Amino acid sequence: MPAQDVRELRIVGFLCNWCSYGGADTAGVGRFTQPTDLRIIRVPCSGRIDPLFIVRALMNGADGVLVSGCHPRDCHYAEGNFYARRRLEMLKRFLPITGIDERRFEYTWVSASEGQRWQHVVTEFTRRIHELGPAPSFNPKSDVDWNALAVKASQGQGCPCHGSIQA
Amino acid sequence: MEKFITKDNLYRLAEELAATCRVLAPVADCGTVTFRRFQPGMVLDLHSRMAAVSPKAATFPQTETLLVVKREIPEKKPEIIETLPEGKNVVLGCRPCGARGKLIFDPVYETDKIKDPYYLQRRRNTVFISLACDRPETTCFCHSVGSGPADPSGSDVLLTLVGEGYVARSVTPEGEEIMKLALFSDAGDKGKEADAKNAKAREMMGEAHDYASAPAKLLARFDDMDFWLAQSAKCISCGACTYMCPTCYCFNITDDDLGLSSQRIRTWDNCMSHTFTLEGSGHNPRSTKAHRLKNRVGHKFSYYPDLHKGVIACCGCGRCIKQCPTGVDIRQIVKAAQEYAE
Amino acid sequence: MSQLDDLKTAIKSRLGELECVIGWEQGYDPLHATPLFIRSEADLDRLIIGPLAVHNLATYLTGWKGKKVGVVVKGCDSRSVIELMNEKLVSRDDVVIFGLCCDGVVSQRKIRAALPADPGFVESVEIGADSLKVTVAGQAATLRLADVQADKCLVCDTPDAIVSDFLIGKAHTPAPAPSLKCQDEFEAKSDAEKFAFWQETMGRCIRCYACRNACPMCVCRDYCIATSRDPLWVSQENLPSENMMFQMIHVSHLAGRCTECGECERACPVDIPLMLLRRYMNKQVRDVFKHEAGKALDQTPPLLTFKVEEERINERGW
Amino acid sequence: MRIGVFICHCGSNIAGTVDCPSVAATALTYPDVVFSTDTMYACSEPGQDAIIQAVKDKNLDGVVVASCTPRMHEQTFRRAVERAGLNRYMFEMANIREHVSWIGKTKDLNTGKAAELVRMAVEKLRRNRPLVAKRFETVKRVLVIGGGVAGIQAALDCADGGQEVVLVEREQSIGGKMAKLDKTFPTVDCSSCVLGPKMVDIAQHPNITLYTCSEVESVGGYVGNFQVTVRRKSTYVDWTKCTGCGLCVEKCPSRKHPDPFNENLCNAPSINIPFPQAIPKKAAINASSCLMLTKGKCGLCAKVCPVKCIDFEQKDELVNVDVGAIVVATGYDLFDWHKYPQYGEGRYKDVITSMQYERLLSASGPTGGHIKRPSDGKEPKNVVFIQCVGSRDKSVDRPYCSGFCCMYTAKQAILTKDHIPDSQSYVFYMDIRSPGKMYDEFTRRAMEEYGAQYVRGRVAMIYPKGDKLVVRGADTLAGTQVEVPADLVVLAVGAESAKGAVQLGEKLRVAPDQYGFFVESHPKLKPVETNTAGVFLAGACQGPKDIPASVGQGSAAASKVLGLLSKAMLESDPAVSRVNPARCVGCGKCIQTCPFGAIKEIQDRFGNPKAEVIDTVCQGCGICTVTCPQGAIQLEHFTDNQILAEVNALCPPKMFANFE
Repeated sequence: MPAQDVRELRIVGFLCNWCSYGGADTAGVGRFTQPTDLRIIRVPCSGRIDPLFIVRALMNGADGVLVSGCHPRDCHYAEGNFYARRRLEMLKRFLPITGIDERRFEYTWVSASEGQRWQHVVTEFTRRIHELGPAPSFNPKSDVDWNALAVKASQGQGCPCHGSIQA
Repeated sequence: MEKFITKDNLYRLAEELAATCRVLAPVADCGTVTFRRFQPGMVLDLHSRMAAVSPKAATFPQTETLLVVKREIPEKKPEIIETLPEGKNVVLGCRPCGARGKLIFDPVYETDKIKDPYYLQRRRNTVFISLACDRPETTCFCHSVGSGPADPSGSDVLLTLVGEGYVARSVTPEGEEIMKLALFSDAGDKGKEADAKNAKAREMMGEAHDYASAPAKLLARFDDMDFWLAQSAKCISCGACTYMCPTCYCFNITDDDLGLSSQRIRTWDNCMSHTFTLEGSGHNPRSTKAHRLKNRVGHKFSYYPDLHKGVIACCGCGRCIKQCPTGVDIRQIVKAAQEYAE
Repeated sequence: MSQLDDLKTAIKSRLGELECVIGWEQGYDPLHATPLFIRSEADLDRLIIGPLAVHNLATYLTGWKGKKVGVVVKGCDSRSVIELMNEKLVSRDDVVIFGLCCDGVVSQRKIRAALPADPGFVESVEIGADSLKVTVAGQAATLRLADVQADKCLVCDTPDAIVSDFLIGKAHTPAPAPSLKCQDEFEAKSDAEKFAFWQETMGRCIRCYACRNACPMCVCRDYCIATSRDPLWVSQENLPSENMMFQMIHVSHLAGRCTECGECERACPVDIPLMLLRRYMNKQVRDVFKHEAGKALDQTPPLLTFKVEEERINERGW
Repeated sequence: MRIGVFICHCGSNIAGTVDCPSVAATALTYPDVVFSTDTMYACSEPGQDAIIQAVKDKNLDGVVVASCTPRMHEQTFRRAVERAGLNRYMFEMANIREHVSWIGKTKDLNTGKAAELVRMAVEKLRRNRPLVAKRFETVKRVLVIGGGVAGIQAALDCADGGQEVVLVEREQSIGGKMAKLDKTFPTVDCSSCVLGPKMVDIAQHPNITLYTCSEVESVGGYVGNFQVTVRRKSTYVDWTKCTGCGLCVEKCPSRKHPDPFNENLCNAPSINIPFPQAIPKKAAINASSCLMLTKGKCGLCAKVCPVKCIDFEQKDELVNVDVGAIVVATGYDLFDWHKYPQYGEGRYKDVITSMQYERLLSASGPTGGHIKRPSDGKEPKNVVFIQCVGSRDKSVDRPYCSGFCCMYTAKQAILTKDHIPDSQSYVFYMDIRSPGKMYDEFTRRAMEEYGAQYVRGRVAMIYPKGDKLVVRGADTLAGTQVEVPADLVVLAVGAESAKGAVQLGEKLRVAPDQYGFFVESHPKLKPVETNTAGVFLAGACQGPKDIPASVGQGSAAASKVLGLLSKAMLESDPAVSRVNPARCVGCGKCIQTCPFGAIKEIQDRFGNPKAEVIDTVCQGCGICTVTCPQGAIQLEHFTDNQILAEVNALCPPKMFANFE
């Protein structure tokens, strides 16, 4: 896997305890080799995953966030992933306006028995993130970066709504 | 000292100062005017209007890291690094009211007992080159709080626009230092023109309102919640007024625990917010916006003056009125209290 | 009788039974209106309506919970009232709605851009049928209302109050523009440009929470997770990332609830174009759930429910 | 806080690709970690003792173990820290085996990852708080759904164990599929002779209440305290009076509707007792064919009934029962073979199912035990059996093996020879699946002693020729086409999930798999448990099973129930949602989204609406926590702060001292 040959990137995973976390275990038991970038946070249900956790991770500089839950209809709590599906879909569709590449966030469904599928998901997502490369930091790293932005702004660039006002 | 500096030279002055210090100057920024750290190439907006945000960030930044804690191994004590502000700052092109704001801070941050090292260091290392106003905005009332459109107090250099340049007058030795630069030329008789301009601006402001009775009258309304409910009806208890205010000096201290390291930061606080007086028990002595507005107005026009030789804790810049999403007008509230028929 | 007179008559007829009626009056200068809380008929004289009456007064309703009040609403504002009712945050029985047929309101920003000098120096304003005569710093300027209308009015399809006890004025047949130029332009930008834009504007944000508190749907107010220590979502540090984090909290909590009244953007003291985010989220909600908050009574916000089969969400294949 | 960290080698399972000592060393630099070590097998007895010892020596108040998946050993270690005197929730686990050592190739990357997973666990643990389980009483009563052999076994075992049992059966009599069988393999003993006595026991057992012609209407509550509503469908006969004399059955003039018990091979009277050994032995009226109920005239049964128990006005009755546990034994149904064009889709009378054949063989069946083919009542000489009809066939979405068809086909071939000595049986099969005691020997006897001809291949088509049916198929061993003239064709139809299983699953919150069979908690270690506490599975509702397996599971489920109800009090998982009334604005959004109705609205002392969680009902999914905009309702052990702490541990927020 090319992902392993280069520097690791920061990929955060949110997995529901009953299906996907078990699926990741199954993949482990099956010794299905995967890139190591992903770090998994275990939650009881995909319905517990607040889209804002994902935003928080991205704001903190995560290069990718992967969410996985039970397949729709298979939720241990009957309805959790139905709510999750709506919340996560909204977040994914919203990201573009912020300038954060929506491909850095993905959500999927993996059952406890789908070890191979999990291996596939992790491998594919990790490859994708490595193609995208490290995520830009939302906080400009240095004064220099700040200044460049500020100068641009002072010249009235960037903002569509108020652009006219600078004139 | 009185000198003259052309508009172009003022920009050069900014460039020159920026080489050695942090220069804050008003910048038209996507529809608003804010103080930004000056960079060569930056377009300044000195005249169109008063900056939306006050220049107080120069001496009292919204966020200030007080100390950083680094942890190596548990046996070794965590290392605590105090982070005192470094470097010199210049505020260029603020209005006299903005520069004057810090005069309200001083008696609070430097007393016989308490001296705030962070504030004092910034205060010491910051020079205000302010620009006299040539006409008042509808929300201006500096003349009613013991100041005026060309009030030098609080500034180090006061500029007055005359023709294609400014008449510069030094107010402090620090200001005088700067004015020694070659960019300043002899003012000739432009001084008179400047005086005339400033006089005209003052005249345009009309008669000043007399706040002399405010402290007592506000105190008299202290327990009159109906009064404050009515006054605060339209307030949405956000922080626009306090954060824009050049004289609001309240702060909050929080720790950001990041596990392996952590920081203690001081940030602007906002007395209009529920959390301002929220106690650990969950009890809140100022549970409603009426309580909070009472405190804000009372503090500026009654409690502070009582503590500090009658000085009103307001510089009359009018930002709290102009920037209020619902147009709460502090002048009206104080007036209502003053004119309240017992 | 004029629309204003009709409104006054309507309010008179109900004022007796109400704690107060929330309307508008002239503010600190001729160009700015401010909310008016009518408690007696005497207050009625100060009541104004028209292009300067911008505030969405629905914002105050939750603050009067348990008391019976009246509120004057434009079409857009009425959507907020409806959404509040749909979420059982306000009871229909507690509110008397004085609905207006609205001809649109101004954007103070556009006025500022159009005037020869800053509106801070305004001296007088004359409101004509379709124009605004403003004298500022000694110079008079006539602005076409159409040119300085708030963005929301350009795309407004509900100029007349949707739900009301009194509907005042003559009904419109709205002809909204399909979309806003500024929105389309911004969405067309590259990720890098948008990212840089938000970095810069969020660097300007002072987190005064005016956007939040002006929002009629932000009902947490004092208990917003952006200002709490437990849970601790956002650092108090005024960093772009933290400021953006707060905006993301606002957007995600409004997903499917935002009535696009534009108060957040109007309230922002440093003119951050927050509606870019709101409109975009609302578009996604429309596309996926065919839902528009506050357009009808008895709707459930889409994120508070689900369908076993989601027509417009494709299952995540890999 | 004082945290101890234990990095498990798991022999070489982890240590093979993770540098455990260095992970332990790194952990020492983490906040609040005062002790850190690596250990060979943390879960072993010495391993656990070491943890307990460390807690005491270093007076730790929290423990992190980095080893295998928490799904394996979280409970083990929680008990260990409890033995050490800590609260069981002051423990966190980092999964460095399944999620690290077993999937990552490079040792240094694995080691780094392991260290970070430990870091996350530490940060979460720092925000854990002791949680104490709520104890609550249980109803000492069991509901068994389904009166087939599995349900019967479960009911009897529970009743013998001293628990009250409510047995609900959809049909008029208990007995299920087994009651229809003639003989059973591999012993070829009489089915009703072995089942009959058990059925009688059900009827007579003092602890068992039997509701037949009944279905579960709704299920509420939670383990130990389920509220169940049972719908008793009207039989138009007052069973408290009916003696089962059968007079009405003899006299009933309306005999036009097919008899389901006899697989529709013959008709049944409109008032009927399905079979002689029926339990309860009571008559019931078929409303759809009864002349009185359809046309309003007749009523003969009412006239002849000696005890006057006929009641044409009778209505359905809803019965509420509180139970502490539920056993689901709803069995299976037979595949509808008409989906196959090659078998004539029902055009040929003499193509029948294996279950119909059982009835033909049965002495209590329509033919009194004499094999007569449906078309002309002739005794068949050539009988062709076709296996895997609706088994192991993706094309009809039945890819699974039904398990018992091979065996009952062999049995039926043997019985055919017994009934008609000069007959010849042919069996088309794919493979012979005969694991189990005496099973393979049994199929061999069918071939060797009873001369059944086994043809390995699928049947392509069946077509009529004279009064015979020609079965054309492939003989894949001989590699030839074969055509067998048959007097009777018997289809070994496979099993599929019982009708209504999915709907019942929804009521019980037990997920069915894609074929409608209920999913067990763990395929190996929890075969009769479900993911819903207090609900257990028995028999073919979990997947096709033969009689011994079903009976075995019936007993297994019963033992689980007895174990559960033997506890005086049950403990609820304390990791449930909690409302902070100070933050709650009473908007009710959480109430709206809770799938379990576990949140109710209350009023605080000022009369403000607030949300409140019912601990014992809350299942701990956390949907409410995400729904609540104020974060006023937090799922214990998975609070916002805890998850955020994990996020921040992975991606530390940038600290950037800004001036502007």
